[in-house]
Amino acid sequence: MELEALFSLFKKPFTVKYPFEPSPAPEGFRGRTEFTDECVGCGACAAVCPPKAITIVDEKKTRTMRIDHGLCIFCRSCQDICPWEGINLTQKFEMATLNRAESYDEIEHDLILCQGCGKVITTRRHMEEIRKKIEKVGLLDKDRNNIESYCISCKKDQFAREAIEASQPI
Amino acid sequence: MLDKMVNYCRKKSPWLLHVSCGSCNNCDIEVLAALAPRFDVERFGGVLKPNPRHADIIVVTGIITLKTRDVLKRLYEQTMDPKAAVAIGSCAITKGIFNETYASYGPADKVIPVAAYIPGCPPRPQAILHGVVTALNALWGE
Amino acid sequence: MLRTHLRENVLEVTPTRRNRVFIKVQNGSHRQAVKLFQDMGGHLSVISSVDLGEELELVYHFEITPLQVSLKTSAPRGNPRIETISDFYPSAAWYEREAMEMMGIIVVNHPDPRHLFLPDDYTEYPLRRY
Amino acid sequence: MDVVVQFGPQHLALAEPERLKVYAEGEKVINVDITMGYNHRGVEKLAERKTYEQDILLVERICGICSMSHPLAFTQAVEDIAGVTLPERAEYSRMIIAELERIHSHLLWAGIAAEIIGIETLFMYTWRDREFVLDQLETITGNRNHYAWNTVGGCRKDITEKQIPGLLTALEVVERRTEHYIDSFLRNRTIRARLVGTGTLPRDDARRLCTVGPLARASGYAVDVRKDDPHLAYDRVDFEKIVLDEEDNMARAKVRLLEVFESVKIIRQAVAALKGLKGKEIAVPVKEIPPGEGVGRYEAPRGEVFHYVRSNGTFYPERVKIRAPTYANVQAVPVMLEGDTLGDVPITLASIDPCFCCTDR
Repeated sequence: MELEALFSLFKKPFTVKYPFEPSPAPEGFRGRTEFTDECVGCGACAAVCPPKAITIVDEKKTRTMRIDHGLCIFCRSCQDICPWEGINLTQKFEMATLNRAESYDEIEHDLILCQGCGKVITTRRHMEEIRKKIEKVGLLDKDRNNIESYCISCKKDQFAREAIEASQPI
Repeated sequence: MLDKMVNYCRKKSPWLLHVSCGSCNNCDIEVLAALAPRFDVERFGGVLKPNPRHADIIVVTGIITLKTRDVLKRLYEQTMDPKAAVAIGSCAITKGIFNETYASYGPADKVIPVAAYIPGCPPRPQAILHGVVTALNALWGE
Repeated sequence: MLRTHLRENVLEVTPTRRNRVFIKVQNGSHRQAVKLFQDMGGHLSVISSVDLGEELELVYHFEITPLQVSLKTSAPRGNPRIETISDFYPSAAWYEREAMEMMGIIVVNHPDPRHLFLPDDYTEYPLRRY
Repeated sequence: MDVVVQFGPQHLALAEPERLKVYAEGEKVINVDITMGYNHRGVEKLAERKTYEQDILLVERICGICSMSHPLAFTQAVEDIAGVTLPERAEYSRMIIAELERIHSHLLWAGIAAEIIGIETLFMYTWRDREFVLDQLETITGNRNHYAWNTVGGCRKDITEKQIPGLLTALEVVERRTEHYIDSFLRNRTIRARLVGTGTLPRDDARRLCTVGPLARASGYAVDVRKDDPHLAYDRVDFEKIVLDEEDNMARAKVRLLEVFESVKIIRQAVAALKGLKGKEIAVPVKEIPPGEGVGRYEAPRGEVFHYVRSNGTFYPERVKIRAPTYANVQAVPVMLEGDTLGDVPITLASIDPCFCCTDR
């Protein structure tokens, strides 16, 4: 122990000089959760979040997705589930705040409402991405271009109506 | 003038009272780690004091469980003015992952007034240092 | 071997992976089985309580190297009385206290039936499902 | 029944809120009454309301120091029900994180014990060296304590080639420093005076009270789940079960510090094995969990963690029962303290490495 003390005299201090010098988090650190521009607003992250820190509020024609940093447990479930890389855990860790109400991250999306009943279908970006995927497979029906502006139950109704009309003897 | 001086002195020696109110132990350990050689809160004059009569800043961790609410309240009352409470970790701020539990009264600011919040599960010791410095600056001037 | 000792009291034996056997016995005869395990040098891991709807079940997890045995016994919901085993295993006392406050099982002849985790004035049984 | 000394809930020697009523006759302790529940968060009930994947993150937050052991036991139980066999790479990488956790936990304990008996220098030294391990955990898993490493059927992340050299250097530092600590514990007169002969737990009592972990092993009761019921790749690596029969506080300190070497040995072998398993998968997909019951056991730093999971075929478990090591060990405290002096209460309580947040859940 005496030797230890002697050696310590000539060593550099072990203490980091943190507030005066940056002390960056390593790569892959699970820090402040933020939405990126890639987010399409599908809501998969909100479904898996263990503490339910991501909330979705649909109001008129906009969807607001909000992550509460005070509730988040930084587990990376949302980042793992997101198919669009729309949410990620950054390396920022300095989140201390004096006002609880301002510690959140938010993103807004336009909504598509059903033309039949006015219910929310999904966000515009999400629908565009889905269209792209369907086009790639080649399943898109060129004739019914506006089919996605109806919700599922209205779509069923419409399909049934068309079928009945088509089967009517003229 | 005198006020300024007193505040300056207070800011240079914030004594911390650490109250664990049903946390997963992790924030407690990170608070202790902030006192250990790597991060060393004593650079800013911070000392961990188990006695509420000596403390300036109360560091609260954990959801406030059924049994610890009265303890926290009493400790806050016993602390001398001026005092401030800092909530560390998701549990103390909003109950975090335990937010649906039957065994809690609510987050720390439901029981005592909280001056600063440090999110994280657990926050890095650097984040705790940053939070304590933020709280000090806000309370007793830059 | 347990069958020879307890005969008709054994209701059900289900082996699982990793050397563990779940044995269900009739309420009341679990003390005999526990005594047998104690003589064999068993180690009591924990007692867990399960709400089955009409019945409340206690599961005693033992480790009798190399075999691991989980002994189950149940009591009807209206009158959940199960006799204590804390005279064989002193450490069972705390597990039984937990079962009493969390699930509302009445452990007969318990030496210290206070609340363990919950406050003394808490009257509900939080772990009941139905 | 002369004096009743109250410890806690807010007390210098206890980081966690727990209450001890010590009945003493003069200086001699007669009986101890422990009140639990200050940390009770209702995890078992919460687990019934979350899916299995979310439960892994929930049980991780039972305890900040055993935050790898609880998920390991839980996933073991769930994988038992689902009948999944883990890929080999996942087994080894889980083992590396778990053993790193054991090292940092044991060093943490050595520091706390030293602080309780009044030697703050040793506390500072051990906590300094603990940071080397935590740095590695931070770079590998992304957080210093809660790792979010497991999923049902494997791991969520992989240990990359780039992280291994840093890991091996940290192990070397820890190994060298632990030798120094063993030396200090054995030679320092103050430490010896406080630890040797206090808090005795005879072997028969250890067996009778069903104690687990280092407490049992220091009393000559050889229980170690890693050897008795090997999970992961513990049957493929070479390490020793440390059993001493001195039965006092010093033996417990020795068992813990000697176990650090065994952990270092295990990690070295696991890292070597990982190199031979390049490019293999780290997780198998699990579609559904059938109805059934499963039991998961793992040797946490403090002893055996026991999880009992009952599933009913849905996404949510029907019952999760968690037994943390301290739950079994803390019942031995009255026996250990009987006949000792009041001054020995904090160190004897600390010698079981109490983790009340695990116990209360």
